[in-house]
Amino acid sequence: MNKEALNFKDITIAFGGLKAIDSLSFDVKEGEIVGIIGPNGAGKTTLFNIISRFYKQDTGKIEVFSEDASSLKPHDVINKGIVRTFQNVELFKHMTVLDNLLVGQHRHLSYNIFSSLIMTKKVKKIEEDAKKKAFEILTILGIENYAYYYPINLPYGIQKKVELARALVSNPKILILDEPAAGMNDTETIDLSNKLRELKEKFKLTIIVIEHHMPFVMNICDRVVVLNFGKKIAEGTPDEIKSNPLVIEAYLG
Amino acid sequence: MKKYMKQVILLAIFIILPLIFNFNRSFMTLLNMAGIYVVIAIGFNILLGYAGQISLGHAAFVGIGAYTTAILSTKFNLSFILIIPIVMLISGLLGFVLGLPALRLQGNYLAIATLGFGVAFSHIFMEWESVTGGFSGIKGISPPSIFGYQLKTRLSMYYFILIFIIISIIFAKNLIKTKTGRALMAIRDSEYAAMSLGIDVAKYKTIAFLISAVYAGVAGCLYAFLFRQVYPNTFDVGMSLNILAMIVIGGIASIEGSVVGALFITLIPEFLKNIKIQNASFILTGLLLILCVMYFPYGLIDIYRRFKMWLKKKRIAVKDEGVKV
Amino acid sequence: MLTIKNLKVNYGYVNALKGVDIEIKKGQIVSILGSNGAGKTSLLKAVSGLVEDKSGAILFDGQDITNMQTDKIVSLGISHCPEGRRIFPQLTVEENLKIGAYVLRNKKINIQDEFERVYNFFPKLKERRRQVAGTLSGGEQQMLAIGRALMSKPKLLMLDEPSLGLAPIIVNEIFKIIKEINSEGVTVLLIEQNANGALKISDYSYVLELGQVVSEGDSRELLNDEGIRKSYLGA
Amino acid sequence: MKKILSILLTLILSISLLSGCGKQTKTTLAQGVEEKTIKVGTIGPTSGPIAIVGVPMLHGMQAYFNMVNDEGGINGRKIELIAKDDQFKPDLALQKAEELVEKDKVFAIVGQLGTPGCLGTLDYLKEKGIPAVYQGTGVSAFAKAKGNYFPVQPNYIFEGGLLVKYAIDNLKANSIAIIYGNDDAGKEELEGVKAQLKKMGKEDVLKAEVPFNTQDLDFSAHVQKAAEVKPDVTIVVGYQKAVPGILLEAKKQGFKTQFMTSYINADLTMLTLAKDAADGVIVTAWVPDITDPNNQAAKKFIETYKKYFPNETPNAFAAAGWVAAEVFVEGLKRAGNDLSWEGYIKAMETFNDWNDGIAKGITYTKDRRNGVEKMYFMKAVWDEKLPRFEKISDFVGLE
Amino acid sequence: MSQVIVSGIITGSLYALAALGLVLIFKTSDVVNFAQGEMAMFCTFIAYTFMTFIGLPYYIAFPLTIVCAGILGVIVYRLIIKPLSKTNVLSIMIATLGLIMILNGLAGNIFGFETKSFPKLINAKNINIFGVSLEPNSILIVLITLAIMLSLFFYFKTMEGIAIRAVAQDVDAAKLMGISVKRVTVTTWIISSMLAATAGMLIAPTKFLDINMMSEVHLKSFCAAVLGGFNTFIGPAVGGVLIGILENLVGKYISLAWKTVFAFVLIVVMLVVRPNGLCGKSYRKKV
Repeated sequence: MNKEALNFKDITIAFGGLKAIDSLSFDVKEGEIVGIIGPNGAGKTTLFNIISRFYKQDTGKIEVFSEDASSLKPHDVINKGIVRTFQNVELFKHMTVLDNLLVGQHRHLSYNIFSSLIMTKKVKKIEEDAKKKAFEILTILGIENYAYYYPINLPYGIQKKVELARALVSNPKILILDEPAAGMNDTETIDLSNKLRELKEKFKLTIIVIEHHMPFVMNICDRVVVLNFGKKIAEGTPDEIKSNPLVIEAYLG
Repeated sequence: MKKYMKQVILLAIFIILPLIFNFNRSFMTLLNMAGIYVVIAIGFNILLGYAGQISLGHAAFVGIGAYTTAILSTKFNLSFILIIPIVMLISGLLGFVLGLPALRLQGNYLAIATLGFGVAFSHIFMEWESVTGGFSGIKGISPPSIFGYQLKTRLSMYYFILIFIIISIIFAKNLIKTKTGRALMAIRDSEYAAMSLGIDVAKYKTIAFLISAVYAGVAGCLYAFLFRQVYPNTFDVGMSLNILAMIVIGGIASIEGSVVGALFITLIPEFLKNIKIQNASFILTGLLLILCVMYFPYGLIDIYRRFKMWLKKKRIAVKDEGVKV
Repeated sequence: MLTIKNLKVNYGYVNALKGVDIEIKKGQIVSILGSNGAGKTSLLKAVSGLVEDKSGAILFDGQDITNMQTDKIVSLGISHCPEGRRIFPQLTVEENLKIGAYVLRNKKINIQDEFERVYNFFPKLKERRRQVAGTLSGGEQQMLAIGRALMSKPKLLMLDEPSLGLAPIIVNEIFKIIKEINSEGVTVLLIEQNANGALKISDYSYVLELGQVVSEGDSRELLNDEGIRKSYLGA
Repeated sequence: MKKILSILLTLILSISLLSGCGKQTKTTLAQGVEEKTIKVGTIGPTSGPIAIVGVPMLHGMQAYFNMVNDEGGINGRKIELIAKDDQFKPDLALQKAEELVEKDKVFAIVGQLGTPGCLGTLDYLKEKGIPAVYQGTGVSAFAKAKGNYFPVQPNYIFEGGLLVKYAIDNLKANSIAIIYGNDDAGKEELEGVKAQLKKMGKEDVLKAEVPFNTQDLDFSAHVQKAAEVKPDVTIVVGYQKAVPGILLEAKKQGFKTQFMTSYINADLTMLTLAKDAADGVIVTAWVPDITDPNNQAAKKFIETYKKYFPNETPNAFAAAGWVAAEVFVEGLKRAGNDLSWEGYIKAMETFNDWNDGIAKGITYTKDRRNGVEKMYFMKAVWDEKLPRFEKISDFVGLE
Repeated sequence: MSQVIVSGIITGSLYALAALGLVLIFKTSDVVNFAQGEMAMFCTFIAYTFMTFIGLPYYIAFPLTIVCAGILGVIVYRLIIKPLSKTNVLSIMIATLGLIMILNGLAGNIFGFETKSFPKLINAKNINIFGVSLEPNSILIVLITLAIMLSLFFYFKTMEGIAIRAVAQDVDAAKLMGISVKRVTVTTWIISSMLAATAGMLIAPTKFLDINMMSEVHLKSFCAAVLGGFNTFIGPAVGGVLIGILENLVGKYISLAWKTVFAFVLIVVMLVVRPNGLCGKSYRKKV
């Protein structure tokens, strides 16, 4: 329980002279759900993009399960067990929900391109298994009916769930969620937080989540990190955060 | 076996077609050309339709395939069994090279880079006389022979090309159903999401260029075997644009669409030629191109899809009850 | 001011609205609540003419605008601030605001006054007026979107999820400004996911579910309604 | 399933074997010759960009055949011209040739236009043995083809030699530059120039070889390169627009030299485009000046062309089409009623310094297929009111 | 050296001139109008017809042709662009490929296939500056190109100009501003068609008038726009001049036969170094 899953050491990144993240350090323990909150432009999504290696930090280091992950390529991040969702839902629009989930299993499908061209028995078997697994996850999230739909025809809430399913299907250890509750009403949000807890237990996940919806954050997070102008201004349990005057001034109002 | 009944029937039709109608030689030539374009179009659709990478220099790969074949056949007297793998290798290599700028460029910028590649190659075919024979090209390519039987007639070439088309279709279909194809589509739809799911974008973009280049190269090889001569101005920007038009008209991101588009563009001037107005086939082809994108924005293959939809309409209507919007 | 009668909207073979009646009186703030996919956005799009496949009647100041083109509707005094802000990312802040006053271009109105009014509401925008809008933070973009909608001197301002994805402190500020705008005489139609906030500032509310109005009433009453609390306020 | 496949396979094999065995049965009259008509085919780009050349040439042919038909035809047979469009593509040209020969069953291919197309059909037409009269290209390959091939246009290698010979013998040039298009014409002209210089032992006279791309727009670098060697004579070879472009650029840069150019540009177009910059340019010609009022053959061409195509101005391409038809018809006349392919070819081989048409001095024997072998030189004169060419030499050959 | 550089600048400004209309359409609708060159050619033929067959003087034929170009723009918009406005960008681009065939074919049928000479704007003697020979007409072309660029730049700061840019960025949001998207789009087509006509009439005297006069210019103008940056008006000028000079320098000092290959290889290399063109701003997608 106390093992470190993620460790940020003194991360700084600047865009055109403006520091989006300024010497940020914090860690996430295995099995925790950590919330990251802060006003818009505080650098939350930038932080996620650094974890995903879309951006490279100027200084500092990221450790994943105590291994240095600062020099990974974006597509190698998932091999460390880290997978994410996106603020504005980045589904593969012209692929069915099922295919989206099969892409999620990309790195697990161990056959080469030549055997897939002639569709060997092995390839067929692997594909079948992958499909089965995709349906399992879809069923857990209660969206198995949409397997053959194109995301573009689905309501936003379902799209968000599909994206979550696509992340889960890759067997992650660390799940990074960027505003999973955006566009949901309070009741739906509560459902989501319950579901996430359940998933966390089931798949033994560590979760980092950005969210503005305070009830959600308070409900689900073990710990909360508050960012403002790229700096960490507070860290602690939800209750501590709620009453922290700095946080109230900068964020909660 | 029942699963593939439709395909088998279709195949049988294509096998018997020239036998029943006993097409004359010139029409067979046209059919064979169309067949070669089918192979190119399938490969190009993998690149543009599935991987979302545009290329306006695709004729260069066809040219490379054709010239490689011509040189290997006339100067080294190799048989087609040896030539085809070499062509695949060389065109694949070139596809890899062209794929490199694609790692940094998108949209129009990629279009212009590939266009530049195409223009550069048509100049090379023309200028590098010692190898390509300059404007007079290379003649005297020997026809492919199987067990001593030379495929000299148009009909035998028809079946030869048909075999390649079948292989092309099967490979392409398998590709898009599996890991590699899905990775390509994922990159097309969202590079960031693809990356975060462990897809090496650079690798797969390169693969897309490589595969489509191999398709084009093999088609070029067939071209050289069909006409048994190659000339530089065949493989120009016009051909590249033609290939693009084929898949847009046939149907983007559809293997069947590639086939339909290639046949349509190659054969349509044949049906327009009886109109006795000057320039008529040129103008009407242009007009048809516009009408096609206007009324079949998803390609001609959409007619078939819509027909299928119409048949299944009831089922879909039932299915949609479940969708909340 | 705005009367919607039996409005139906279809997207392809999906019915987004299945016959909705809504009435907005001059000077009110009316909020429309509902979960994802209830048809709220479709309602606004139908009013501003962005969807074509619709039936029923939409009357604005007694005039039938059901089948009018969007640009005509906007010039009548309906301003729609769309979901997801939809500012023009490559225009500067000032250009974004200027284009907001597009319908006033042929009238003898000094748009400088409008600029001042918007800058009064959102002083931050004045600071950033030369900046390209795409570089603004989410909260600033939302302010810009509202400011842009105000530039056309609207009689009716329609806001689609102005609080989406914003920090609580900014959400509060935005709600406050909406109230202020309303007090200057602009009628407001507000669509919100954040039912709590919306009910607090609005006079009258409708609740949409699966394309139909399932309940309506005075906002304060709805705030205390047990059913509403359960399904929308998470209590 | 296996059974069906094997049946199909045997079917395919047997039929494809059979199809190779069909042989043409021999008659005295070749295909395409009927009692009242003779079918003739032509291939050329009549749509798309190169239609600029293809359409006038086709009309030139059409005008001649119309005239012949209106006068009652040849031995009572009217000529029916079937034109196919190859869009300047060798593969399509071949396909059209197959169509003409095997489907439309024409008697001969006349006036096929375009180097790529003519090269693309060479093997096929040779194999078939169908008479091919006049190739719209000066590439030397057709002069070497012999048999059923009857080129008319002087070939570029020959012309290159002639140009340089004139430059050295008549213009006393001690230094020569050549600016050539990197296409068939340009490259063969260069070859001819070099070969002739070698023969004369004056290889060092050629000081600069400057290639240009046919699509080039800006010739400043080309002209500078040529100007650097200060040549007495500069030979410019290229199609249509490039040559006036180069002349204009030379005038702008003040490059003084005696320009010479190919018969490709022996046309008023060059003068109207380059205006005074073209003044004094020496051109070769094989078609006697069509603007010369004393030239009866040319006058007839212009009148006839205007009769059938009143909205067009007859140009050099139209004249080429006319010549193609003229030479073909002369062969028909000579063949009389022996209208088999062999008969026609034999009749064509009786051409001996034939001078009756616009083109002069055509001789065909069993192994002499050079087409026109004599040309003359003209000087361009720029005159606002009457731009013209003046003849400055008689017909001369290389020997 | 200086002569080829100056020549390159003049040729480059022709590319830039031809590219301006291309960029305008691209900026407003993400469409590359492949038929831009053919529209220029067609309009130039109209001008030629006015002058030779009707006998109008140049200074009347020129504005009259601009009007006709405007009409051509409306026709192209009504018949092709508007019906396709709901489909994707690629379809519209393919349609403009079709338009090339139609315009080129019609031009041949209507105006004939001969090459014609087209009068210059001014017919003054060449002037010689520091050993570089210049045609006054060429200088005028450079100036006109600059003037058009500047006026487009300022036009885009006006209310109507901002409206065009707004439509380019977000069609629905633009509608909500009260902008009539149809009117704005047709306006851009009219302007770009007029720009095409201007380019055609200025290019024709140097490059002669026939149905193929624009094919090479158009290809190079496309390259110029991409090289300089498709999203700016200064881009095509920079790109055009660069290509013009580059080709001449490579031709003079390296190889004339291989200069096109060199030029394209260099373009590709430059693009790889600066993927959004030399003057283009990179626009990072937010995730």
